[in-house]
Amino acid sequence: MGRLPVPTPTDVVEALLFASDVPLEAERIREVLDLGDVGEARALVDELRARYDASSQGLQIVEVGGGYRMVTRPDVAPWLVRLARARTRARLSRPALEALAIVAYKQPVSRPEIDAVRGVNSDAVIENLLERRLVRITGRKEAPGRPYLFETTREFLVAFGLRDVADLPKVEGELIVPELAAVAEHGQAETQQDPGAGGADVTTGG
Amino acid sequence: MGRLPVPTPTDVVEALLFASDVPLEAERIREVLDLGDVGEARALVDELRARYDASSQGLQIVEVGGGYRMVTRPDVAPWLVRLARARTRARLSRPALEALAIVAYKQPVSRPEIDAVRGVNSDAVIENLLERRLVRITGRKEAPGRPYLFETTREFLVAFGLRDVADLPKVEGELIVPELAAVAEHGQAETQQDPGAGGADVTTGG
Amino acid sequence: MSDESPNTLDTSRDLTLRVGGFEGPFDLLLHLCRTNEIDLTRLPVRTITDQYLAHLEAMEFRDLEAAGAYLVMAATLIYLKSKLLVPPDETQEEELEEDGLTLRLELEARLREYARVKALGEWLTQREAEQSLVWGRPGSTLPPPEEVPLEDLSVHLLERMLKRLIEEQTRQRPREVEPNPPSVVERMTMILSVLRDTWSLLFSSLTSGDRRRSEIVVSLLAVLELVRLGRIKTQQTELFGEIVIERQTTIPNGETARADAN
Repeated sequence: MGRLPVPTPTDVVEALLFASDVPLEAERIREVLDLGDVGEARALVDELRARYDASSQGLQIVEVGGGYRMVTRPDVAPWLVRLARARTRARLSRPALEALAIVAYKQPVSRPEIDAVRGVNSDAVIENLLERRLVRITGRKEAPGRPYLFETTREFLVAFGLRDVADLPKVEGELIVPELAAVAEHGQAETQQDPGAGGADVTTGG
Repeated sequence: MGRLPVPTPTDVVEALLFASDVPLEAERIREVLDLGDVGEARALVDELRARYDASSQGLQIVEVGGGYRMVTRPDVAPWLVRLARARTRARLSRPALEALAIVAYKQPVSRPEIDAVRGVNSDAVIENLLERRLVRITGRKEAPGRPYLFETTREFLVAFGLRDVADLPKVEGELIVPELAAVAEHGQAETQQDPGAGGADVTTGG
Repeated sequence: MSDESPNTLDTSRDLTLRVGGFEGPFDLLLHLCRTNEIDLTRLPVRTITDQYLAHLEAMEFRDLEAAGAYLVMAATLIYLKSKLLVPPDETQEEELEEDGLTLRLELEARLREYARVKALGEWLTQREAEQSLVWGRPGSTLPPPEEVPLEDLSVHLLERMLKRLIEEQTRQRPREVEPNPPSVVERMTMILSVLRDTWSLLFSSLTSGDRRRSEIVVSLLAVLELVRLGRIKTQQTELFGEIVIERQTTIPNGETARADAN
């Protein structure tokens, strides 16, 4: 077997993305590869992405949570569901999504404020969101009672396929839902045949 | 962005290997893809392997433990180590060092006592020290709430190049650990042989 | 909506099929508005109150707390309705006296806010579904953190830390770690400040997360004092049930806006 040539920077980026369980920032790639600037790192990722788009219908590179990730393409989801019957992930309940929506667009926001918007007590759902690491405590509000303030996490961005919170629909006045630009880019996942409660992999690693 | 064609069986195998956390047996691949026999599954893997050997120096398909796995190539290992290093903060924060100093000089010591000396809540930093295995839980203090007691570990000695905690530099003056309400005993608290709190990897939670 | 006959009670009966499917009083209210194609900036108090109450009658509640939230809204609506001026003849829009107007504006604003949150929640649901079709690697294959050696450790760092701690101790009295339980006055201020943002809150939310008896006692004293001063009202629909705290609607002239969140 002939010895393979030294890996190219693109190959290294491929391995880094594969091995990392959290989104990999361009800056990290720059650092690890000793590149001159972040632009070079982005260019390498783009090159790799083009290679995957050309040769693989199984995997893709997406930009999410402030970094890059290697993930499966939606088209192969049905087979993965068959593979991973056990690894299904419970979807969030409607109240939890509602509370999450409030945190997402008003962050940082305190529990009394969340309660006020929803008109009901949100203790249990916030507990749930904390457990799933979709939100976290970011401090205390300088208000009487000093309630905790919550904000969304990187896990949240990953779980919902967002590059950053700016990808969220604008909510001034009426809710303006962007033309799901991000979705289109990340591989248009029409929720075709719903393969049950398929599990997005948002394991926290460790 | 044009819609991609339906994934080929090789693409599906690629995604399966990528998403699986255990080696994937040929039989399992046959089952998931509804193939006629295991030979077909093997042929698909071989095809995929050839594709990776031709186009990627970052990843490869290997046969291990009675199944197939997608792994990084040995040649890229140095960069993975650099990534791991870059990702974990290779330095202890000041609060962490402060807490560690208290544990080092006053062990065994409980979290409320560390809090009392530092004047702030030390949950997070202790969590960090536990993760790093620089401290461990050695028992519970016979005081209200029966808080865990912490001591330094062998890894601590190695990391700081000490043979023994007695090798710690002598410091003039005495650090006073404030008396907790109704502490049962003065000075050295009796270290309970609590079966539940034996290991270093018992986290304090929270 | 103004030419809608106010007598829509019987049609609202048909809506009760979703009983229990609401996430709270705002959800129900929004549902009623949507079903009746009501403009969220011009809430017809009479119609909406009647429909809301009709719905409420048909609902079953799992727990008192949930019921409490719905009842507070009911109370608000009834209050609003009582503030309607001259019995409106069929052709005219209802008019509210000043108090009521303020309250209605606030209600509308909060309803619109809830509508936005709900829309965002639905958007998130869709994203969640899309993302469930995508898998990442099941875990990191990088060396675990504890195997990454720490840099720059030296015992001198520990020594310096300890010296500083000792110096600090000699310079000052031992510091308080746990804050004292808040005073009654503090708690009163807090309640009033929360009630500036919302018109009601549950007693349990004052103490939730902290079940220390002193907290509860202080909160209770604060509530009692505020009731005595006529700043708030309380309701307890059942013995040992949830206490609902509402502000007294004697709003000093025209102070309507919610205090800014930050």
